[in-house]
Parts: sequence; C-alpha cells; structure tokens
Amino acid sequence: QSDEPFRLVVTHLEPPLVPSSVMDLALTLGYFEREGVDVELVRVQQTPSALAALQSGDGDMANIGVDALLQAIAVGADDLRAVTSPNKSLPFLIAAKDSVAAPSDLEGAVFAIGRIGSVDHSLSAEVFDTLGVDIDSMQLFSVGQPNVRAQALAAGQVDATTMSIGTWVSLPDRAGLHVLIDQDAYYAAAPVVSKVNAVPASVLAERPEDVEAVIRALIRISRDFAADPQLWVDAMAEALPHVDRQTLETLAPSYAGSWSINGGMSAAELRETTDWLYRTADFAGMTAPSLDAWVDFGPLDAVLAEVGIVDGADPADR
Amino acid sequence: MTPTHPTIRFAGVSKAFRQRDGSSIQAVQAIDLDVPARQFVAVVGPSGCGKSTLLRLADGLITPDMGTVTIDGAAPVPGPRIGFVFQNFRLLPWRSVLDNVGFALEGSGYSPPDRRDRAMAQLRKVGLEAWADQYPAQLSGGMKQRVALARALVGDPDILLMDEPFASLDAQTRELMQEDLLRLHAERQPTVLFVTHSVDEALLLADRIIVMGRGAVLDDIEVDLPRPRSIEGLQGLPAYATLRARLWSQIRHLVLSDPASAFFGRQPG
Amino acid sequence: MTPTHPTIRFAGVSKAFRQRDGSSIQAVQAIDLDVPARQFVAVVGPSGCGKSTLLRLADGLITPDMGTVTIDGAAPVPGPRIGFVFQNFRLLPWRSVLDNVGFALEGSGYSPPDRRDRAMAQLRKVGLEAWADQYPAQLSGGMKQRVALARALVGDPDILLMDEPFASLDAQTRELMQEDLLRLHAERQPTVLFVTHSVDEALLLADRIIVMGRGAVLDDIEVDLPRPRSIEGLQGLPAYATLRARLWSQIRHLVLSDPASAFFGRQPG
Amino acid sequence: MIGSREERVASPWLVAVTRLGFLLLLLALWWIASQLVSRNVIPTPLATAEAAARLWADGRLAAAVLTSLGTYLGGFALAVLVALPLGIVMGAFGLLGRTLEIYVYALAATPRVAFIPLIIVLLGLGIEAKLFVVFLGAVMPIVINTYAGVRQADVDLVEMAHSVGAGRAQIFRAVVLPGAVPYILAGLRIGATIGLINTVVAELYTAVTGLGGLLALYGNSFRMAEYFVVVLTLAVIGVLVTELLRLLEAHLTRWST
Amino acid sequence: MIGSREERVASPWLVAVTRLGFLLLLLALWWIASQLVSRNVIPTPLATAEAAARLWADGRLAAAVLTSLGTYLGGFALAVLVALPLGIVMGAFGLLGRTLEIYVYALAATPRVAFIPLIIVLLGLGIEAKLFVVFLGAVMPIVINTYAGVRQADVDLVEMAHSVGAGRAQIFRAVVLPGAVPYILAGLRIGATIGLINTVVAELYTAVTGLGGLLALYGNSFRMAEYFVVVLTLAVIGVLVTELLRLLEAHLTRWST
Ligand SMILES: Nc1ncnc2c1ncn2[C@@H]1O[C@H](COP(=O)(O)OP(=O)(O)OP(=O)(O)O)[C@@H](O)[C@H]1O
Ligand SMILES: Nc1ncnc2c1ncn2[C@@H]1O[C@H](COP(=O)(O)OP(=O)(O)OP(=O)(O)O)[C@@H](O)[C@H]1O
Ligand SMILES: [Mg+2]
Ligand SMILES: [Mg+2]
Repeated sequence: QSDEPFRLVVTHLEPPLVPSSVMDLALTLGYFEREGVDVELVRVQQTPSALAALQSGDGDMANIGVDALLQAIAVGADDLRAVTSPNKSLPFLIAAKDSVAAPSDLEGAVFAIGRIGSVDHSLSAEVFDTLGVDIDSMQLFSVGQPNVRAQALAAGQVDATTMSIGTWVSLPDRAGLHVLIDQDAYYAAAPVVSKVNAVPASVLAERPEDVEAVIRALIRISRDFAADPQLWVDAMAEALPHVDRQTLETLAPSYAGSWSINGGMSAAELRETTDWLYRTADFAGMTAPSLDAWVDFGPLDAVLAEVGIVDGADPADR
Repeated sequence: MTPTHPTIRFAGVSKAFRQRDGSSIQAVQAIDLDVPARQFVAVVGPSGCGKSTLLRLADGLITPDMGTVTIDGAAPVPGPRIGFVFQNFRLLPWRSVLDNVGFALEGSGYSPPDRRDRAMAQLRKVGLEAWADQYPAQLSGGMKQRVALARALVGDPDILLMDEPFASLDAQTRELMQEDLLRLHAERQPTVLFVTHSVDEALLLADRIIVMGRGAVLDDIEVDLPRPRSIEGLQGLPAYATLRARLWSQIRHLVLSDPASAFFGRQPG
Repeated sequence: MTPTHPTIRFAGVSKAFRQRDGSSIQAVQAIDLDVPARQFVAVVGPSGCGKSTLLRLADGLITPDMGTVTIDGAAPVPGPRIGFVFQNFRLLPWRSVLDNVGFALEGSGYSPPDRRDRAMAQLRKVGLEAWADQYPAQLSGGMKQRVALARALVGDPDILLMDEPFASLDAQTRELMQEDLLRLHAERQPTVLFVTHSVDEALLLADRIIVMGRGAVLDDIEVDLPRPRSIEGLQGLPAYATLRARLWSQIRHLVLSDPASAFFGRQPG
Repeated sequence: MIGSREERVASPWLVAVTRLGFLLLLLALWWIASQLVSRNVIPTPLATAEAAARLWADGRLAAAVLTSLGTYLGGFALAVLVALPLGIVMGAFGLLGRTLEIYVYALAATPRVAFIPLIIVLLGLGIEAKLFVVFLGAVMPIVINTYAGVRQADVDLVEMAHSVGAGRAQIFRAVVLPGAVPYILAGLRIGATIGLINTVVAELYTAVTGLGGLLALYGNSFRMAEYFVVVLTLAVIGVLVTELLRLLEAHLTRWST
Repeated sequence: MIGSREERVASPWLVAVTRLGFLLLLLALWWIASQLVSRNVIPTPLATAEAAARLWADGRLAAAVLTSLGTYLGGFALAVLVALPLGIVMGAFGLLGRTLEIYVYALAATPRVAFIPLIIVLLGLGIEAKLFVVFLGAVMPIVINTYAGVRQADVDLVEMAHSVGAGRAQIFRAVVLPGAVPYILAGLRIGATIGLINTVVAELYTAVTGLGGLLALYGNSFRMAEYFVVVLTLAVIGVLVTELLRLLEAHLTRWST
C-alpha cells in the first residue's frame, strides 16, 4: 500500500448537477476518509486528458467515457479496466427551440452534434430512430463540446441539440427553448452505459485495498442519497451556493433510480453497450472485445460481498 | 521655374538641447542675422559652435526656443525650394541613387518620367550618371556626398543650406564643384548659407562670412574680393591675405580661448 | 606598451565588389605597395578610387580576391594595436562618449578603471573631456569625428589607418590635431596610412604620398621636406611648391580623364 | 550578423543539405521515441507515412486542407489589412499609440477561447466566426511589431524627408515603412504561425471542420498515426507560408548588401 | 516616428488622461452591448464589478491568480532563457539559422492542443506539463524576433568592432544585442501575451487549476459575470507585464533621443 494520496481524475470542475456528483461529495462529506483512503480529486476538462493522466501515472482512477476507454484499449492501452460506474446513465436530453414542437418538426432543421460519429451523434440517432424520425433528414452540424452546443442553441444558431440535464439547468436564460425529449425517454431509447471509473492494471496490482475503498465509499454515498434525496440537495446547496435551491429540489426526485447502489456494473448492460458502440461509425471495421478485456468485476464483487446487494436497484448480474 | 530671391532673417534666435543629465546645451544663442536675397554667406567656426543648428533653424526643421526665423517675413517651410545638404548625407538606403535624388521632387507635381530626367541630369552634373541604379551601400564616402548634393540641387532651390557639402571630396573634385556652385549662384542667384571648415573655401565662394563661436555670431565680414574668383587669382591679392589672416586668428582665438577645449591656452605651434 | 614598428606589404592585391546587377566593381587592382616601419604615408586620389578599400584591406577587415596583404610577414589581425579611423565615425549610439573610446580596449586585458582612465585621457586630448557622459546622438559632426579619433588612438597603436580623420573639423582644430599627430608620430613612430583629400595636409604630414586612381597606385612620391614642418614654414620652400603642383596636376588629370566623370574633358576653370 | 561582411550568405545548396540532415536527425529521434514511449502514443514514422498515403488517397486530407486553408488565409489577410494600418497609425501618432497600446496588449493577452461564446452569439458557427478567430490570433503580433518598427524610424532620415517637403504620407511610404520592413516581416511570420494555430482552434470550437475536425476525430479515437499526419500537415503549411514571407522579405530588403 | 524630432514625447499625464478616456469609452460600449445582446451573454459592467467583489472577498480569485501567475511567470522565464540564446545563435551563425528556421516555424505553427496528449503522457498533469505548455507558446515569438533583430545588426558597427579586435562574444554584447533590443522587446511582449494565453490553455487541458480553471468553470455553467471577471483579470495581468517590459525598454534605449 502506498502513502501517496489516491488520485481520482474527474472530468468536471465542480460537483455536477447529476449523480456523478457522488465523487465530489464523497470527498467533502468524508466517505472516502471513513473507508480509510486518502483521495485527491484531480479535475480535468475532458476525457482525453483524463485518459492521458491514467497513462502517465498521474491519475490512479479516472471517470471517463466508455467509448474513449474502448478506443484506447483498441489501440493498445490494454491494461485499463473499468471497475465501477457511479454515473452509468448520463441524464441526456434533447433541447430545442420552441418552434420545434415535435421531433418530426426537426426534418430539414439544424441539429448540432459533437462531430460525425461521436457518441452523442450515435445516441441521438438511436433515440430519433425509436421515435420514427431519421436523423439523416436533418442538417447535422458538428459543433464540438457540449457547452458550445448549448451556447449555439441559446444563440439561435442551431435548432436542437443533445445535452446533459446539468447543462440544461445551468443555462441562464431558457426563454424560447424547451426540452424536446427528456432524460427518461432518452435513456429508454438508448440504454447504454456512458461513463465508468477505470484503473490501470498497475494500480489494481499495487493498491487493491484503495481501489476497493473508493468503490465502497461511492456505493455507500449512493445508497444514502437514494434513501434520502434531501441529503443530496443539502450537500449540493452547500457545494454550489450560486445554484438556486429550487433547481436542486426539482432535480433530486428525477435521479431516484439513477444512483449506482450496486456499483453500476451490469454485465448484460456492459455487453450491450460494447455491441452497440461497435456498431457506430467511430468503431467501424473493428471487432468488439470480450467483457474481460476491458472490465474487471473483482474489486466491486469484493465490496458487494461485504456490503450486500440491494435488490431492485441497478442489476449486479455477471 | 523662375527663381525668386528670398531673404532669411534671424531675430534674437536661441535654441537649447536637453542633455541626458537634465541640463541643456545652448546650441545657438541670441542670434540676430539678416541674409539678404541673393547673398552667398559662408559660416565658419569651431566644432560644436552651432553651425548645423543654424541651418536647421533656417529650414524650419527645428523651431527656436526664443526669437523668430523668417524667410521673406514668413516662417520657413521646408521643401525642394530650400535645398539642404546634410553633414551626414542621409541617403535612403533602400532607394537607388537615382531615386534618392528624385525623392526631393516627389511632393512637387513633376511626373515620374520628368522626375527621372531631372534627377538623371543632376546626377550627371556630380559625375554619378553611371551609378544611377546602384544602392547607397555600394558607394564610397565621396560618392554619397555627391548624391546628397544632387538631391539638394535637383529642385532648383531659391535657398541653399549647405553643411560642409564638399568635406568628403578630393581636392580636385571639390574645386570643380566649387566652380559649378559659383556658376549656379551667378546664374540663378539663390540665397546661400554655406557652412565650411575651410577659410580658403569661404573666401573663394562667399559675399560675406559669419564667424560663429559658442552659439553666437562673433564676426560678420564683407568679402569685397573681385569676382570671378579662383584660388590662384586670389592668392596674389593683398585683401585676400588680410581677410584670411583675420579669419584665421579669429578661429584660432576661439579654439584656444574655450576653457572646455583641449587646446585652451596652447601657444600656436 | 613599448611600440613595435611593423611593415605593411601589399603584393598584387585586387579586390572587387559585386553590384546589384551582377557585375562587379574593381575597387582595388593589382596593388604592389610596401609601407616600411615608421613611415607616414598619405594616400590621395579622386572620390571612389579605392582609398577606403585599401585601408580595410590593411586592417584585415576584408580579404583580397588576389594577392596578399601582410604585416611583418603575417596576415593582418585587427585589434587595438592597429588604430582605424573610419570615414563615417561608426560610434556605438548606445554607449556614452567615454565608453565608445573605452570600447577599443575591452579585449586587451586592461582593468575597467584603467580603461576609463586611458579613455578619459584620450578624450582630453581631443577636447571632449566635458562630454564624456553624453551619447553620440547629442554631438555635432566634428565632435563625433574627434570621438572616433580618440578611439583609434587609445590603444597606443603601432599602426594607424586613418580615413580622412580631420575632414569634419574646423580649420584651426584641424591644424592643432595635425600638430598632435605629428608629435605622436615623432615620439612613438607608428606606421601610418593616412587618406586625405587635402594635398596640403598630405605634404604637411607625410614622408611619402601615394596617388591612387581607379583602384591602382599611379604615383609614389617621396616628400623630402625638412621636419618639423608647419604650413607657414613650408609655403616658402620651392620643393613644396613643386611637389604641390605635381600632385595637383596628377589628381586633376585623373578627375578630368575619367570618362565616367562629369568633369571629363573639362578645361581647368 | 557576425563574421566579416563577406561571410554572410550561405549558399542555398548548403542550406538545403543541412536542412535535410536535420530532418533525418529528427526522423531518427522520432523513431526512437516511438519505440520508447509505451502504449502507442507515438506512432512510428513508417506507420505515419502509411496513414498519410491512406488519407491522401481517399481525398479526406486534401478536402480538409482546402477547407482549413480558406479559413486560414482569409483570416490572416484580414489581420494584415487591419494590423498594418493600425500599427502604423499607432507608431505615427505618439499619443494615440501610447493610449491604445495597453488595450492592444490587454486584448492580446486574453485567450481566444474566452471569446468563443460571444463570437458564437454574434457571428454564429460558420465561416465568419472562424475568420474572426483566426483574425484575432494573427492581428496582435503584427500590430505589436509594426508599431515597434515604426517607432524605430531613423530620425535623421525623417528629418531629411521633412527638409525636401515630403508630407506625412510620403514620409511613411518612403522612409518609415521601408525601415520597418524587418519588423513587419517578423510580425507577419509570428502572425502567420498563430493564425494557423487559431484556425485549428476555430475549427474545434465553432462548427467542426477541416484539419481541426480531423484532429479532433483522430485524437478522440486515438488513431495516432492519422493524428500525426494532421499535425505534420499543419507544420508543413506553416513552413510554406513562412518561407513565402522570407522570399517577400528578401525582395523588400534587396538593397542591403 | 513622424513629426519633427521635438514632438516625439507625449507627457505621461496626457497619456494617462487619454487612456482613461478610452477606458470610459470602452465601458460605455460594453454597457450598450450588454443591453443589446440577448440572453445575458454579456453581463453589465455593474454585475461584473459585483461578481469581482464577491470573488475577491471569498479569496477564490486571489488564489487562482497566484496559481496562474506561478505557472505563467515560470514558463515565460523558461522561454526567455531558451529563446534569447537560440535566437542569437541562429542569427549569428547564418547557416545554423537558415537550417533551423523552418523547423522553428513549423513548431510555431503547430497547435499546442495537438501536443497536449503527448505532454500529459510524458509530463503528467502537474506543474511540469503546464510550464511546458506556457514555454511552448512564449518561446517562438521571442526566437523569431531575436533572430530578426540579430540579423539586422549594423554591418558598419560590426566591422568597427572587428577592427578594435573585439571577439565574437564581445561583438554580441556590445554591438549586436543593443541594436536588437527593440526587436527583442517586441518579441518579449508578444511572447508574454501568448504565454498568458497558454497558461489558460494549460490549465484547461491538464489538471484544471487557476484562472483557466475558473474560466472553464464559469463558462461551462454560463455564469457570465464571473466569467468576465476572469477574462478581465487576465487582461490586467497582460497589461501589467507588458508595461513592465515597456519600462525595461525605456531603460535599455535611454540613449536614443
Ligand atoms: N560594400 C561595397 N559594395 C559595393 N561596392 C563598393 C563597396 N565598397 C566600396 N565599393 C566600391 O568600390 C570603389 C572604391 O570605394 P572606396 O570606398 O574604396 O573609395 P574611396 O577612394 O574611399 O572614395 P572616397 O574618397 O569617395 O571615400 C567605389 O567605386 C565603390 O563604389
Ligand atoms: N540633437 C541634439 N541633442 C543634444 N545636443 C545637440 C543636438 N544637436 C546638437 N547638439 C549640441 O549643440 C551644439 C551645436 O551643435 P551643431 O551640430 O550645431 O554644431 P556644429 O557647429 O555644426 O559643429 P560641427 O562643425 O562639429 O558639425 C553642440 O554642442 C551639440 O552637442
Ligand atoms: Mg555641424
Ligand atoms: Mg573613402
């Protein structure tokens, strides 16, 4: 075991208004400490930086997109393993101008995506598909980062785009905009695991107790929040004094089923996610790896053996 | 253009320059001087006495701290009608010899081919026709000086302000240029202020010689020698010898009496 | 330092400069010239005939295209033991007058206070002690030339290469500087190459006069006038008049016979 | 430049040879690095060359280069058109220059990314926004160097020009600008390189297109060989533009020996 | 500089007044813009001032400034230490300069973002990586301007220095460098501004800290008043550093009248 702090790399700069806030709150509320692990949060902007941090040894665990992890593994970073997922389903929604009343109105309109083949593009295509709308009937516009997409929508430069609910609620002025497809409908249409916490093999080998302690702390805090949403509201209000408490109160119930009470790692869901991703354009021509090539259930199972599995929450099938 | 014949007048003119240490140098001090139309005035005096400053004042390039400089009653306006030969040539390094000379005509409504022709004619007069397309960096010191001369003369100036214009020329070329300048003066009769270090040159060329010392006019000598003059012709005249001796002793006195000079108090060798 | 007395030797030296249009100018052509130790040699000749080029070759600043330049048998190595007065002063604008003079000593092992003292002493000799802390931009033309002179002399050079060193000085200061130079030569006996435009100056100072024309040595005249010399003293001597006339007509001939010159074929005025 | 006046010009052949030698050295270093750094972060030169051939063959690279070049050259041209007059005017009118300079520096020191939201609102996501981002990056170095160059004008030559009666405009054209040429060209070089960088920034932060888009694509999917091809393409464009500027400079300063 | 020699220096008081006047003009324009542009993209000056007071009071801004300044000044200092010698050597040895210049331009034209993954893998997320990003941005303008300045050395003065027997080092110190000062200082100015921009880039793309972190934070959550405070803080730092460089320049060129 090392005396060094355990560096957990996250891709947000302050506790986000979504369930992945458990990583920040577990630190401020002392969950990590209670599990005996000295966690240091390292904040980066985007998944590529987080991945690079894992590879350089400057991070021990990173919360990253599944697509990026699979890409990295596909090109040779084959010692990375997903061990848990505090935010398996990012609460995405599709927001649009008021003039776009129904998804079918988007035909011929401008729809902003990150870029051709990116996850938000593929996910949105899937969502529109289940609603009977062909995404290719829209003018797709590659705009990049989520906040830029939101700005472009707010500025009236595009007609609709995909964003997380956190981004949506932090938009300062939503006049003239509305939610076209909400997060539940979105997830129902495209049920894929979007983010996982990954660790390199070296950390798994050298600091297994720390990895387990982190997973344990995240499960404990998720269970506490699931049991009492008001706890999350209080903690967030403290962490983000500038956010309207009313907003937090509205958001809290919508996350009722989103907390990763059992670690957020369902083998079936992960397998589906792999298959789905490998059908998208970004992975064209590659063969999907088996689950054990990128997931290690070991640490999570050890934790679950200790804290027990809660039925009716996120499945812990293997 | 038909020549006009302006009068230059300095009335109580003083000019100081600030120095690094905050003090100032009085370059020119309470100068009263009238240069009547058509007169050829030579200015002599020891190094640093304010000769170049006087010329810059006359061209309106600097303005006096006190007093006024006027040309025919108005403040001087620099332009090609006032030809200025600077002590340090000041050629534009990025222009050919020809274009350096032509530069003096650019503001004055000549067509480009006209400008070329006049500049070329002037270059011919200073013996540099063959160098028209070269750049200044390729000229010898004397050649640069001749380009500067050509530039000052190309506008047919009514006033000539010349700061040691022949200093870098060999004796013979200098003599020939002096002849040309005398001829020019006889023909067009510009008003001339001519700084020189050579007493002989001053006596050969000028109607009148101003002796400057430490920023002031110390003597003002009418040169009543017969024209046309030549060095050989002058040397026989007693008046020439008298004037020469007077000027010589004036400057000697100035140099030896300046307590700041290394030669202060030294006896003539 | 005790003076040494080097010999400068030019053997078949030619040097051409490329021009913009691709052709070249033969600045110096097949020059054979021996300057024995301690000799004071003046170089005269029309503008652009290669005098400055000759001096730069002697200092090793440029290398000949053909032939060799040697000082006591070896290629010349520039340094403070060869004092060079450039025609265009070349002062460092960002250094004070004192530090410009001191610059010549910086490579040669003097301590900084030593350097200051020597530079100051040299400034005193050219009458600019009071200007030690000023920058070149604040000096008149003649003052700049005196700073350049001081810089060339501060290293107690064994060889002096002087390119019209007194051209910007007033007549009297020039005379006093000439006296100082003659005294220096009598005492330390450096070997001197002295470019001048003044035939009188050449005759006053030199043991021997080289007449150059179009890159070549055209005449080589022993000046067997008695020393110590003074202008006044010389003027009475018949030998002086003869030499003067000879030089004068040589240069006149050169200027008037150059087909590229404006004065080509002109009759003496 | 040191060495006697005569040693100043290296022969073009020699330069070509030493440049090539240095290139080989870089390639060797690159190869070694590709072997040493783990996890395929650095592709081998060979893999990169193959990727380049592939990208060139399917026309993607060429299309991206064309798109990016349009943005780049357009924005750079705008920057030149604004920066030269501004730098000149600031240098010419001392008070104006001293007044504006701190604002110029302030603007120069503010990250372009910081303006992106504003730019999107005002100019949208299209070519206008991109041109503006390139413009913003390239304009400052040109202004700063032009300003410095104009202030350095030779006072003796300016006085000479006054003495022949030249007007302000003529003094600028004939005396001040030619003297400022080396400054302006150094400024153009820096502006050209930063403009290229900002082309990529613009393509990443407004509508994703061109070489910036390819960079994002290959970067996010860790296709490092392709990624390197894009990076090297950018470097080559940078070299071409700055070499053109060198030719321009050689032409403008042909008077100096 | 135009106008006769004597009109060249504007009084510091006058400059202060005109600068202030321009500032008021900018504030007025800002206010108008904040009213015209929809959706709170531009906060009012007042809202920004309040946000500044808030950020200052809770110590966040000061802490971020300190963090960023450390990165910035460290990286800039490194850049100066490398760029000056490199620019000088390139200018001094013609062949070396001509050989290296294209590689320098190539590097200068390659977006820093493109190197970020490599930098993180090799240097991590910490201060080393950040210093390196700042260094990369600041080094090129300084090299390019120093190189240009050294090549512009006055050949007459260099020949004079040779004639007094000065060695290479002395010629550099006494002749070439003083002559290149205006170039070097313009290069330092540009380098300082780009270094500051790259500080933000570094803080955005490696471990998020300092002012770059605040910028991302407020940008992502659309808190525009706070966002503007950070942008203005960056601008002020840029102005302070370039004004310091101006004082340095005035000191180094005090010889020119
Ligand atoms: N750097 C150069 N490039 C091209 N040509 C040059 C260069 N230096 C000198 N020349 C040419 O070489 C010839 C001789 O020049 P040099 O300076 O030696 O003449 P000079 O005798 O000193 O003349 P002056 O008395 O006018 O100073 C001239 O024709 C000149 O144009
Ligand atoms: N720009 C300036 N700044 C400061 N002082 C100056 C400036 N120009 C001239 N001076 C000073 O003014 C005085 C007169 O200078 P000026 O150039 O008029 O002398 P001069 O008579 O032409 O001398 P010379 O014969 O040596 O050329 C000198 O003491 C000089 O130092
Ligand atoms: Mg003078
Ligand atoms: Mg000469």
